[in-house]
Formats: sequence, C-alpha cells, structure tokens
Amino acid sequence: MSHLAQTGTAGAPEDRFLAHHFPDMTAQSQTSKLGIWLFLGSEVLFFSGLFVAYGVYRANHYALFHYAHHFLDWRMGALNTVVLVGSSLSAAWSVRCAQLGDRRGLRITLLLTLLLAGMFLVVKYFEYSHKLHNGIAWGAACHPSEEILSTLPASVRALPVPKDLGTFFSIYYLMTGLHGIHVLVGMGLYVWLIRRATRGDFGPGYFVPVDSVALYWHLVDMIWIFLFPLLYLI
Amino acid sequence: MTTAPAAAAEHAAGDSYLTHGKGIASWLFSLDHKRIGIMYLALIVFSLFLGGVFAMVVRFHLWDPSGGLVSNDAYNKMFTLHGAVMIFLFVIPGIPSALGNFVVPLMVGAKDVAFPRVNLLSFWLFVAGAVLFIATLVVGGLDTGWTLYPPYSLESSRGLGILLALTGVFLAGFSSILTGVNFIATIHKMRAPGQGWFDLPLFLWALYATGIIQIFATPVLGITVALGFLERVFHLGIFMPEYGGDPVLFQHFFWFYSHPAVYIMILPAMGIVSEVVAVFSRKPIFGYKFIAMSSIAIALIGFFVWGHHMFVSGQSKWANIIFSFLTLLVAIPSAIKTFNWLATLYKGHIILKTPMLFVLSFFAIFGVGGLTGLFLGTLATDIPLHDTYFVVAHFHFVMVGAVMIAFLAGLFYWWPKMTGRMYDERLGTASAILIFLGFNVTFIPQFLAGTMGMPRRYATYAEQFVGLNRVSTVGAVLLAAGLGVALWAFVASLRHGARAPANPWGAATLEWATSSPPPHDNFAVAPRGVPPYDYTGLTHASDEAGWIPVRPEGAR
Amino acid sequence: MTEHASARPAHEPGTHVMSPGILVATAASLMVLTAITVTSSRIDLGPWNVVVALAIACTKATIVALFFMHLKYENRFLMVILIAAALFAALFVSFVVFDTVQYQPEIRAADQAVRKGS
Amino acid sequence: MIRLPDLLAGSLIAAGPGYMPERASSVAEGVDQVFALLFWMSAFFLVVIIGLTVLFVIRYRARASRPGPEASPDHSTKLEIFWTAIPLLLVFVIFAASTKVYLAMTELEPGANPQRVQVTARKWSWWFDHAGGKGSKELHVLVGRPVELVLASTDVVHSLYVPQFRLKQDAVPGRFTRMVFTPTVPGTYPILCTEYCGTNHSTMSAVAVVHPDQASFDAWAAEGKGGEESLLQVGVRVFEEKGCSACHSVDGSPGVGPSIKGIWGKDEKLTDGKIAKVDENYIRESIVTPGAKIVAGFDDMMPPVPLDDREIQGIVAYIQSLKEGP
Repeated sequence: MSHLAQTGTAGAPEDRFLAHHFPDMTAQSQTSKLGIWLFLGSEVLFFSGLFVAYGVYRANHYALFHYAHHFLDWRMGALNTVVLVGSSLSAAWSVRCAQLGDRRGLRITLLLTLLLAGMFLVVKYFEYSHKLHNGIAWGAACHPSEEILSTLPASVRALPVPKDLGTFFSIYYLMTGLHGIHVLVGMGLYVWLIRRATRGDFGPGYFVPVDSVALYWHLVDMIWIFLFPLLYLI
Repeated sequence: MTTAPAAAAEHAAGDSYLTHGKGIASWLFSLDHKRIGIMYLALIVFSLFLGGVFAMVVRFHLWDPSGGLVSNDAYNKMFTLHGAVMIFLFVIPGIPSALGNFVVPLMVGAKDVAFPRVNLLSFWLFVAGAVLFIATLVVGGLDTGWTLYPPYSLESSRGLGILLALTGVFLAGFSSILTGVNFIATIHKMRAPGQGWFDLPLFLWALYATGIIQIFATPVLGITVALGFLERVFHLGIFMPEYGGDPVLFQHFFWFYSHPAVYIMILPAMGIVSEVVAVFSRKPIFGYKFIAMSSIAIALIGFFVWGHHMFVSGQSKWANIIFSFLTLLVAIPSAIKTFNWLATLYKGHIILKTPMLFVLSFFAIFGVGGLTGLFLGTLATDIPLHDTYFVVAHFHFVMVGAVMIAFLAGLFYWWPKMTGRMYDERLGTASAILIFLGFNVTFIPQFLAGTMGMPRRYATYAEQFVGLNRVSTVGAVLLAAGLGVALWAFVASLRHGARAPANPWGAATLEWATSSPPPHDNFAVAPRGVPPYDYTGLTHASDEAGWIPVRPEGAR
Repeated sequence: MTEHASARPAHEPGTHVMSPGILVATAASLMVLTAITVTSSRIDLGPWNVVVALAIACTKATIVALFFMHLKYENRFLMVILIAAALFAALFVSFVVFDTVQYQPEIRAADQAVRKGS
Repeated sequence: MIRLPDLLAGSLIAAGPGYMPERASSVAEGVDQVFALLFWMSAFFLVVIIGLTVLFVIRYRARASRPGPEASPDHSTKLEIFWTAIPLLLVFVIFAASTKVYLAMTELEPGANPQRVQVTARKWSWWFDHAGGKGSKELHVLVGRPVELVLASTDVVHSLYVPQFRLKQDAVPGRFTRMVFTPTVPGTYPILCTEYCGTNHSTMSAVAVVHPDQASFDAWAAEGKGGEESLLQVGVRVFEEKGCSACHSVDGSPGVGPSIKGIWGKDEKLTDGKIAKVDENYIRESIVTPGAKIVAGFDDMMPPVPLDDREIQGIVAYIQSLKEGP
C-alpha cells in the first residue's frame, strides 16, 4: 500500500510552493503555463510594431535597405544564430532535467544556457562597438567613416551614400536592441533559476519556473530567427 | 441612525476582507484581489474627478466664442490633460481594474485571481503611470492632445512633459496587459467545480473578450510610445519627417491599439448591463450565447478597424474602403446585444432600483453613441464630420455616456457587496436622473455643432456656435451635479448606510453567495457552479436579510 | 482545472518529458535550416528572396514552438494563443505595408521637392 | 446666429440634415444623401430602442398587481437570425451607397482638366499657389471648373476643411496629399484647420472664393501684376506669404514670437543675458538661423526660412517702416 501513498501530492516536499488559492500543484502549474503563454502572445505583438516599421521602410526604400545590409556581417549574425539555438537546446534540456529530478544536469544546463546567452551579447557588443566606432549610428547621426566604406564590395562602394541611411540603422538598433534587452532579462532569470536550483527547489513535482523561463527563452530565440534573415541577409 | 464607531464594532463581529489585516501596509501590499480592487477604485474615482475639473475649465472657456477664461495654450493643455487622464486613467482601467478585480474571482468561486502578485504589480505600475501623468502638470503641462500625433508632439522644442507622459502611458499599458493575463487565466483555470463555460456570468465573457484586446493590442501601444520616446531623444527618423520618418506610420501604430482600446472600455460596460438587466427583470437573460459570442466577435473585429481614424490622414483609397467596411461590421454584434437586452425586459418583473435606472439610460445613450458611430465608419459622411464636434459628441456618448454610466450602474450594484453597506435609494435615483439629463444636454448640441462644421480642439470658435456651446456648458454643470449626488450617496452609505445582506438584489451569480463584505478567502465553503441567471431558487425574505435560497444548499 | 477533465493521453499535459533524441534533432534541424537560409540569400531570386527567407524562418519558428516549447504535447489552447498572436501581428504588418505601398509615389515626390528646394 | 428651436425643428421635421451647411461642391449632394440615409435609419432604430424600453418599463414594472415575471422563452434562434441579418443587410446598403459617393470624392471625371493649386500649410496659416504663378492667402477657384489641390505641410500635420464643400484632407509633412472637387455655387466659404496644430489652431483659417465667371477670376488673377514691386511691397508680401504674421504681430503685441513693430535699431535682451542691436545682420541671422539669438521671454520655436537676398531686404524695409515715432 505504500506506493499508493506516494502518488498522492499531499505532504510532498514541493507543496511548500503551493499558493493558498489553488487546490493542488497540477492546477497551479496549469494556470502558470497559461499565464506565461498569454504573456508570450503579448510579446509577439510588442515586437510586431518594429516589424511594421521594418516593412514600411523597406517597402519605401528598398534600394536603401539593400545598400545598408552590406554594413552588417552575416557571419556574425549566423554565429549568433548558432549560439542562440545552442542555448535553446540547453534550456529545453534543463526542463527535462528538472522533470526527471536530475539536479546536477539541471544546474549544468542552466549554467550553459546562461553562458551561451552571455556569449550572444558579447558578439552583439563587438558588432555594436565596431559600427558606432565607424560612425554608423541611428537616424540623423549616421555618418559612415571612410574606413568602413572601404570594406564594402566594390559595386556597392561605387554608389553614393544614401541620404536616409540612418533610418535603416535606427530600425536595426531598435530591433536588435529590444531583442538584446530581452536576452539580458533572460540572463537575469537564469541567474535566479541557478540560485534556486542550487538550493534544490526544483524536482518532478515542481518545475514551473524552469519551464516558464525556458518558454520565454525560446520566444527570444524565435524572434531572432526572424531578425537574422531580415537584417543580415536581405 | 448608527454612528461610525458603532458600525465598525458591528463589523468586527464577523471577519471580512476589510478587517483582515490592519494598517496602511496591509492595504498597499495586499495580494487580496478585493483590496487591490478597492485601491484601484479610489484612484480611478480620483482620476474621474481630476479629468472632470479639466473638463469644466474647457466648457467654461468655451462659454465665450473668443475664449474668455484662459489663454489658447492653457486651453490646449486643459483639453489634452482632460482626454489623457480620462482615457488612460479612468475609462480604460475603470471597469476591468476596479470592479473586475473585485468580482472576477468571486464570480468563479475562487479565492483569488490566478496571479495575485502580478495583480499587485499591475496596480503599482498603474500608480506609477498615474504619478507621471500628474508630473506632466507640474513640469508645465502637455498640449499635444491625448492622441500625441507627431510631428507636433515630438517637436524638438518640447521639454520634459512629453517624455513623462509617454512613460506614463507605457507603464499604464503594461498594467493593463497584466490585468488581462490575470483575468483570462482566472476565467480559464479557476472556475468552480461544475461551472462550465456557459455557466459564466456575461460580465466574465465580456472581461474575457476585453482580456484578449488587453493582451494583444496594448503591447503595440507600448512599442508606439517607446518609439516616440526614442524618436524625441535620439531622432531615429521613424515618425519625424525632418529625419526621414513618416508621421502617418505613427497613426497606424497608435490606432492599432487605441481603437481596440475603445472596446476595452465598452465591452466590460456591456457586461455590467447584461448582469443588471437580468437581475432587475427577475428573468434569465435573453439569448445568453449570442450575447457572450458577440463580445468575442466585437473583440476580434475590433482589431481590424483602426484605419477608420485615418480616412483623411493621407491613407490610401483602398485601405479606406476596406477599413470602412470592417468598421460597419462591428455594428452587427452591438445590435445583437441591444436587442437581446430589450428582449430580456419583455414580460419581466422590472424593479427600478438605481443600477437598473442607469442601465435603462445606458440603452438610450449607447443607442445614440452606437448609431452615430455608423456616420463615422461610413467613408462618405466621415470626411466632412471627421475631427469636428460630431466626433467629440459621438465618443463622449460611448465613453462617458455608455461607459461611465455602466460603471456607475456596476458600482451601485456591487457597492453593498464591496462595503457591506446599502446606499440611499433616493440619492441613487436622483443621481441617475440628473446624470442622464445633464449628459444629454451637454452632448446633443455638440452633434449639431459638428454637423454644422465646428472643428474640435478649438480654443476659439465662430459666432454662429455660441448658443450651442452655452447649452452644452449648462449641461456640463448639470452632469457634474449628478456626479456630486452619486458621490454623496456613496459617502452617506459609508457613514450611516444600513447593513447589507449577502444578496440584496436576488442575483444568482456566485459573488452573492458569500457574505457582504466577503471574508478574506471569499467563501466560507467553496461553492459549486450554478446557472447564473436562474432566479427561481431565490425568495425575498426581508429588506434586512435580502434574498435567500428556497432549496437546500448545494442543490443545482 | 476543467480542461484536464476531458480524456487525454496517459501523461498529464505539461508533464511530457522530451526525449534527448527529439531535442537534439530539433536543434540539428534548426542549424540545417540556418545554413539553407544563408545559402539561399546568396542566390538572386529578386523579390522571392524575402519570401524564401520568411518561409524558412516560419518553418524554424514552428519547429521551435512544437518541440522546444513542447506545444505538440500541450493543451491545444496554448497553440491557439501563439497562432492568434502571430496572425494579429501578420495582419498588422500586411495592412500597414499594403497602405504604404499605395502612397509611396507621394512620399517620393515630396522628398524630391524638398531636395530641389534646398 | 442659429437659434436652437430652429435647429431642433430642422433636425426633426426637415429632411434629416436640415441644419447642415450650404452645399457648394459637386460631391456635397451625394454626401448629404448618405447622411440622410444614415440619419433616418438611426432615427428609426433609436425610436425602436427607446420606445421598447419605455413601453416595457411601463408594462412590466414591478408593482402590487404583478407578483413576478411572466413565462417567456430565454432564447430564440429565429429572432437572433432576424436581428443579425437585418443589420448585416443594412451594412451592405450603407457600404455600397457610401463607397459610390466616396469614389466620386477622390477622382475627377476622366478627361477633366482641373485647375491645379499647390497648398502649403504651416503654423498657423495657409498659402495657395495657383496655376499661373499667382500665390495668395485665399483659395480662388471658378464655378464649374474642376479643382485639384495638392497639399503639403512645412511643419506639423494640418487639415484643410471646407464645410460647404463637405471635404477635408490632412496636409502631412514629408508627403503630398490630394483633394479634388468641382465648386458649384459662387461665393466665399471658410477654410478651417481641423487637425490640431498648437497655439493658434483655432484661428488658422482662410477663405475659398468661388468666382461666378471666368472674367471675375481673370480680374483677380491680374491684380497686382505689372510694375516692379518696391522693397517694402516685397517685404509686406513675403511677411504674409511665409506665414511670419502668424507669430510676429505688427502692432506691438507679443505673440508666439516678438512683434516687429518698433524694434528697428533697438537693443534686444536675449535669453543668455546678452544684448543684440536690431540691424540688418541681426534680422538676416534671425531668419536664416533663428535659434542663434533668442529674445528673452520667448521660446526657440521658429523654423529657418529660406529667403533670397531681395526678400530679406524687403523684410528689413518692412521692419524699418514699422519704426516707432513719427
């Protein structure tokens, strides 16, 4: 009869995380999952505004966009895509570890996700500083230096620098910047998760925070999936 | 007459959410949805008062065609703040955040909303947003109109005010998103055992539809004001033509949120009307499923009509035509609701208590507001009427007439539940009648002025409109007096109102199954779902005891 | 609470444990698609370049949603939320771009008028 | 002044929009027909809604003789279909009627040879460059001759509205917008700004003059032609044309900017505490780079105004002519 007693959730160690207004952990985790998905839906629309701006200016200034993308190094973008896919894999794996009660695996995958997220931002930092150093800023402040112009392909170099070049880079900085802020928030959340995982909070009966943060992290990945071709490859 | 200390002593007998926890901190950091709802209510009533003061300045300024009271600039700041405060701090959060927060968990028989901490965060974000709005007043005001159209709003000569206002809108917007997430999760996952989707009170269907808009449209407002902020500071060239931007793009962004926002305002109002009309007709609501589904339909269609604010903005011809058609479609679910409400009255047992009086005046006012919306959704007539007083009158009929009156209906209806006190029915009746009269006297002349060609946001105007404007100002005084009487009714109720029974109106929805005011955990015994509009199981015991079940507890 | 009353597979929704095979395969297919998207951008397909790039991006996003975000094993309503969000976003983008494409010449002309003037 | 009783009588008895402004363009009648359709449709539904509410409240209100509600169904699919289908049908009717009129409002008849007028909006005045080179603060058109307005704005969004034409169009900085119509009744009509544009939004008005015949139009077009303008005339003209007068008064009263009356040769106190003498160079700088020297008590709001030398000299002459004293 002892195995029957174990299946009941009453008295399980995870119950200290059960809020007073839920009848049981299942109800609580189901509700949290719905909540996080509603929030992610809201995030999609939050980013959609920038995609609208992108679409409008691309439609109005196609030649400008084509010209401007030569300033972006697709290899950096591709590298970051690989980094982010790797971190997503590790994030998904951390959920698996939590579900299975593999505490060591959980800590390792959480840490790996955090490190890869950090690496993404390091690459981004190099991209940003290289551009800003060469006068490629946003809006009216965009004045590319001779040095960076000389690195363009010959056919592009022959063209005059378009008047509204900064518009493209406004959109570039906005889209990657907002995405970068989300990465930063994600890193904060992973630091929090690592602390809690070290404390031993998570296990098969309670892994909602690991799962929710991973879902958020996958959404951040998903947005990059669109940013990469639209900014670097077009 | 009971004195206030005696009343407090009476309360101490039974523990309620009001007495559970003492001190200011137990309110400010309460996770209890009921206390958060009450705090929202206090802020929202204050916003209504503030917005009302600005409105009175505007109306008295317009007594004289040459604008007698204040300077043009001061007038422009007044109407801007009137609009911004009323919209962002009163009508949008009014019903969902204040009344919704209080009754949603009660209506599903739950102990709280799904995410109480998020709820508190949402409240404080709202407070922060409101404080920034007030701060714009201190730093010299804002004269951009609540619509914040660039280039005017983002001109480089503009100071701190616009940045504070944009940040305020951003924060208030996030508060609204979080409220929407909470309500949808609560309605989905926290329903009482036996409470199916079609056992939900229609107020919850309305808030569910509202939640869809809050979650999917409000983030676009967030990104819009964020872009505006960055444009002003960094000159990005997104909205400002002098840096290569497109001001019409801002209008697309703005209205993608702000038109659905109109439904954030009106849908909960319609929800209240559905509750009240059934209870005070003593009869199940007519066409429950059609009313419920029309809420969802309004929310969904509402996303694709924003272009009707841009018919003369330089938007392309075909976009105009498509948006005009989609806009007209919203009339259909609104008509469905109206006819179902009327059918609910048919052969009913109509009790003319204050909430019902407000709802009856809602029918007339929403009728006018909705039908004049047709004039503005129709391209050919919108072009001359656009940005005239016709528009001003139309949206005041919807936002003030319909939404504020439904808000008051809801407040009178749930007041006994919230405070445990009855209000004076004579004061309530007087306020309902004064508000209805004052409202119509204020805004009907504005339809005429608009049709005759008086543009909106004018600090001075042509001599021909002086009569209409003066009638309107007299109406505004009447309206303010009506609101004053309503406030008096509430204050008097708090001071010496009779103790409210658990179910003073004989309603069948779950919030009336617990005591008034409810205990901290909402229900002494977790309730089961019941048909929300079946009144056959209730009987009127006495005015003191209210309505009580005729059948034993638990029978369905 | 009410949803899981309906008959569902043996496991409770949300407790599905992803197998290592599926996780690795998901990541690998994302890498492959990234390579394809880079390669395809080097071929000049005219206006079709962006269509191909977006189609691949949508495929990748779907893979992420179904497996990494385990939507394939979840309550269908969660998928409805994501699809609705994507749909609203897509309609928002397409309505505005549709409008802007129509008034493009007026912007060009104004732009040129300003240049001539200055 | 319009009296309220007339208005009420007009709205209730006459053909709906009886209180609408005069119809003076080719599209006005179509617009008014759609308005009347909507008006009567709305009136009908309003009577139904309010009538039924009042009727039901009177008949079914709770009273001693009625112990409770009477039995009646709580739903009826037939009724729901009925009151879904009727509004849907009406939506199609309204949409069809409106779109037909709207298309006429946006396009002239094929083969029309419109009179083109370039409209420039700015804070807070209008400027109309008529075909043939004549610029004016007023819009001049000829009855029966189609008109095409091309609108531009130099600062913020404005909107051109003539109630009697039933037309309105925003003027948007950074793009051109169009408005087409044919005036049908000679007369003078107000032009109003209906997109909020700041301090003097409500006084940003002009007039549209519809000439009864070609001769009258030609006479107007010939006004002021012939002979070289004096510098002072250039100055007075430019001061109006470029919208300077919206902010700078000529009577000494401060507006958004300082008045130009009596400033010539004076020492102006600036926001940075320095003193500047009002001379030719000061005036030139104030026009070309307005932000360089700001007179104390005013904001840095003025946009640079590109003027040629003769025009600047004209402004100088104008300011000199407004020197105080005899």
